[in-house]
Amino acid sequence: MLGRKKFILGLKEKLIEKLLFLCSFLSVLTTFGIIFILSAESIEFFKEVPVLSFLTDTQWTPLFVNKHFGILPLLCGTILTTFIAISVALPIGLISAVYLSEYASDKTRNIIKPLMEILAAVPTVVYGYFALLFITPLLKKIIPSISGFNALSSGLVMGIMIIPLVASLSEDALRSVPNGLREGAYALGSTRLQLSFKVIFPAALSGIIAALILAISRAIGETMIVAIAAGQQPRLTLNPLVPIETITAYIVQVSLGDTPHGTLEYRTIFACGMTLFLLTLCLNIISFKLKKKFQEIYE
Amino acid sequence: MERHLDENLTELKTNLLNMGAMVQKCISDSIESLKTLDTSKAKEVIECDEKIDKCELKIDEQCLDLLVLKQPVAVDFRFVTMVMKITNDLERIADLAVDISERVLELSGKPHLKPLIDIPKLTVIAQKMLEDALTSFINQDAELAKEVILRDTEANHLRDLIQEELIKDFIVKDSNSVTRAIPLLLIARHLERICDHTTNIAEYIIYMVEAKIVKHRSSEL
Amino acid sequence: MNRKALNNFWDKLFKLLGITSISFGLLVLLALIIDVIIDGYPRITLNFFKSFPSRKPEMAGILSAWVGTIWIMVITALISIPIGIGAGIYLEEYAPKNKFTNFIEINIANLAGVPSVIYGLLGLGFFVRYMNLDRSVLAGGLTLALLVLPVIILSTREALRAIPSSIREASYALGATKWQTIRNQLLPAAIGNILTGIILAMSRAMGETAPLITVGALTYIAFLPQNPVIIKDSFPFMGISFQGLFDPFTVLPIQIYNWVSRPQKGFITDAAAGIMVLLILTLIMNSIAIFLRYQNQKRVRW
Amino acid sequence: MAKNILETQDLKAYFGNKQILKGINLAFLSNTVTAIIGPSGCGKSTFIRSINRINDLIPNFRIEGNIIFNDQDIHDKNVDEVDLRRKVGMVFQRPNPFPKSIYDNIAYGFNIYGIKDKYTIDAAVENSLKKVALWEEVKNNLSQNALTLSGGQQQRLCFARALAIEPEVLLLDEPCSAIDPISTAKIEELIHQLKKNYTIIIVTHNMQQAARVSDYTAFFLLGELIEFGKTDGIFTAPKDKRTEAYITGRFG
Repeated sequence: MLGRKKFILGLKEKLIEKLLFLCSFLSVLTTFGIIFILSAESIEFFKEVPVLSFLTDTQWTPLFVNKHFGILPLLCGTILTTFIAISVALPIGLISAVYLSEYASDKTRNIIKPLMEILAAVPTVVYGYFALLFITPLLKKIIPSISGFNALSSGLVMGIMIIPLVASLSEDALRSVPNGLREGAYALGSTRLQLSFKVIFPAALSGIIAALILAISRAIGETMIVAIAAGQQPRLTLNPLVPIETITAYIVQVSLGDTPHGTLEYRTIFACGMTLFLLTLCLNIISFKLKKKFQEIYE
Repeated sequence: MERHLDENLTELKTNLLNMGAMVQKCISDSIESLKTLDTSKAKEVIECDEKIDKCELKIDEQCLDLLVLKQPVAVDFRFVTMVMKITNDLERIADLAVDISERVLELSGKPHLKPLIDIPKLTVIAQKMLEDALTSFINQDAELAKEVILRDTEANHLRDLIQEELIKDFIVKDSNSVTRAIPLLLIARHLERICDHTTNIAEYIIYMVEAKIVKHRSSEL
Repeated sequence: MNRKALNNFWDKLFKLLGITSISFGLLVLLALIIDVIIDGYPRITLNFFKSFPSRKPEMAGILSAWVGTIWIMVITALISIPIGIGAGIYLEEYAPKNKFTNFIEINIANLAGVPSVIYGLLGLGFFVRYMNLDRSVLAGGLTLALLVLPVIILSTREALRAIPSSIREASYALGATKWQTIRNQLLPAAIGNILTGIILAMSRAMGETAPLITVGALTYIAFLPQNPVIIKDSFPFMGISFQGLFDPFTVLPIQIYNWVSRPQKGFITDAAAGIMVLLILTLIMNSIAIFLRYQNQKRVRW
Repeated sequence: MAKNILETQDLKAYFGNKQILKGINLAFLSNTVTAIIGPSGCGKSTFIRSINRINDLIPNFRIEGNIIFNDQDIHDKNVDEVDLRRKVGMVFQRPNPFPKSIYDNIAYGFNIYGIKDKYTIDAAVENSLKKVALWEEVKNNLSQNALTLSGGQQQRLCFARALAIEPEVLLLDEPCSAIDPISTAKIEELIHQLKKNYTIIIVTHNMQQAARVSDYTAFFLLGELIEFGKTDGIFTAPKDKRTEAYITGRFG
């Protein structure tokens, strides 16, 4: 009787373990699903469009009569907005992080961090609205030549959106620097500012770089702000004042239209998706490795 | 590793050896006074006893403090507890030296019954035993301590000889000699008791060093 | 100036810079909220919630959008919460330390960083096309479930990791099995933090736009998915229908996006009003999460 | 008649490639208290944590040799480690009550075994709390969260929790190292009481404690059993120089 009960108990344990394993295995399936779907459609795409022209053609006009399939203009748009976003988010995020970790009292930190989180939680479509209808008109007052859709305002807003990401990840890195280092530096007579920038900051550098890379990856993948406020004109330019189009915005543009399944236009979004996926994957892996390495140092 | 306890133990050891030296001096002084029938020396011995009593109290107090405060274990524990017992026996030895001196005072003013031969011999044995016991304490030398114990039979034998001689040759033959023979008889007894206490000390030292209880089992040595 | 005063000066200056930096983002948030309220406040009426979208801005409402959002959220939650917690438990408590586990871990960290629009493509390729779910609520919910899964897994793991191993040892030492330990000790102790993670994940799912556009949510929809609860005339008077799962849908952020991209001024007002609703919901969910986390931190420490 | 309830035979333990225990042979008499002493890292914790197989939870942990409990090898295929842990209770270094009520902490052992009878559980809660002299202090607040108790009370609760399921052997892994002297005294008293019904193995850093509570003492050094014997013998006249050096504080 007892043996039977034990047998059932053991069986239940094994069953639960298997079930839980399947749950975590689903994440692997998701990744394979993404890779499989993206490559299946991309392979079809590259059967018609040579990889070389995809990478070197300077025009992206798949929806026009005269079709060109050069990813460069989209990539250029993506890089441009990302660059603007990072130029905003990096300094502000880093200074905030140093302030929060080295200067702010616990009380201030407890108030500011949740507010930062809310900043990060605002849906991106709201930021898109804000970029198009608040920032762009504002910019127009300063730079009259700016067009209604432009890389600048969407980049700026995107930067604001990723400030919390940069700030909180960098703060984590700064705070995981052991206290002994702080005490040591103080004992040698450093001021707090010297301590922050000459001791803590370098010690946390790889953690901060990991945060930065993750922020870049986030900016590259950001969709709705650029889809709303940056325009839909693929253009190989570094001028932030004219309409451009990013990879993500293009995917949204095509998805909204009635592009029939199986056409070349339909497949372009998967080729774009593949480009985007590989780009962010590389950045994420680098960031993950850097963070792991950083954590190993201080554990 | 250096321990604070070691300082305490060294101090204890020094105090005990000082006490031992004082006891040794008492014995030799009392015997010296017997040989010369010098009453002032005998009085000195009696006065010295007070100092030795105080010394005993001081060492005992030190040991109790160490036991309660440092809670020594193993070799340290054996050392402290045995020092307590050794002081007890040393004090008894000093008392016996005083007893000898008191006998000398009783004998003073009268010439010796006969030239002293065996009593000095017994004295030498007793003094040597105590000296060796103290040496074995200093060096934590159990072998030397065992020799001390073995020598006790010799002392017993010698005391029996002295007793026999005094009774047969003087007390029985000449009742006038009794007042001079009895103190000598007692002195031999005292000396033999000194040897017994020294034997005890040697036994404590063996336990201290080897953690072996040899008391009341000297046949096993 | 002497050295001390100079140091003090720089210290103060940096402090000012820090406060300015932090306030900058928060001021922008404030500006955003005020801007939206000014633009959208006039449209916040009961009719706005009761009406379908319309060609005329002043007639348009968010009925189909908020109903769609609820559908999507319920499906996403039902799928992602049990699986996410399960995966988190497996990785933290069961997984052997080997290469494969390591691979799963890197994989999840990466999935958390994959742009949401990519999940949309996955949904489009797999759920919509391969599984033939078409542009349905179910396809959208499944897609978002995959999207928030890494967030829930990571917060579950963190919550479990925060429990000292002494609790596990105590339970095992009393003869509990692994699952008994997890169910009776670890999950109750971790549930507060897990819940915080879940609410944040759901808040994110609510605001997601791009993957649902890619999956094919419609931007103009004038009907609701079929109600799952059907009132009947005869006993048991109620029935449950899953037909609604396969109906087309829209959600709040997509409705907002649609209005933002219209040229007419009236739709901007609609968009702002929609944003107000979305923002309030987001704020409520985040506040609950922050409050919960605060409560958990306040609880007695082990 | 006293018998060996527990015995280890050439017990070797490894964490990965590092050998922690190098062949321990020890036998424990029933209804005795055995103290295990030794410097940090000597393997004493590993040793007692091997006895209820709680070390099995640690990855890379490996054991060689036998542990015989009630005439059966605990690594035998027929032995269920969950079952073993019910018979070999354990109290840990830091008090680790579950973040639940006092009552639930003690009832847990019954819940996981499927015993639901409230009368049985109530009786066991009261009984075990009385055994650890905690009953009077908490009887009116049984639904109070255990984490609100003081450290010493928490540890006694952990004792009660372990006792409630009536183990045969009780393993104590430095049970007093994180609590105050008064509570320590109470726990030492408790250990003395418990000896009547249980076999107790206690790991301790506190040699006075080992001397006070135990009947037998084992001295471990670098994964080896250096000396084992009656406690009074070990503390007055240890046979091995290393034991003496350790207990007199001359070590290192």
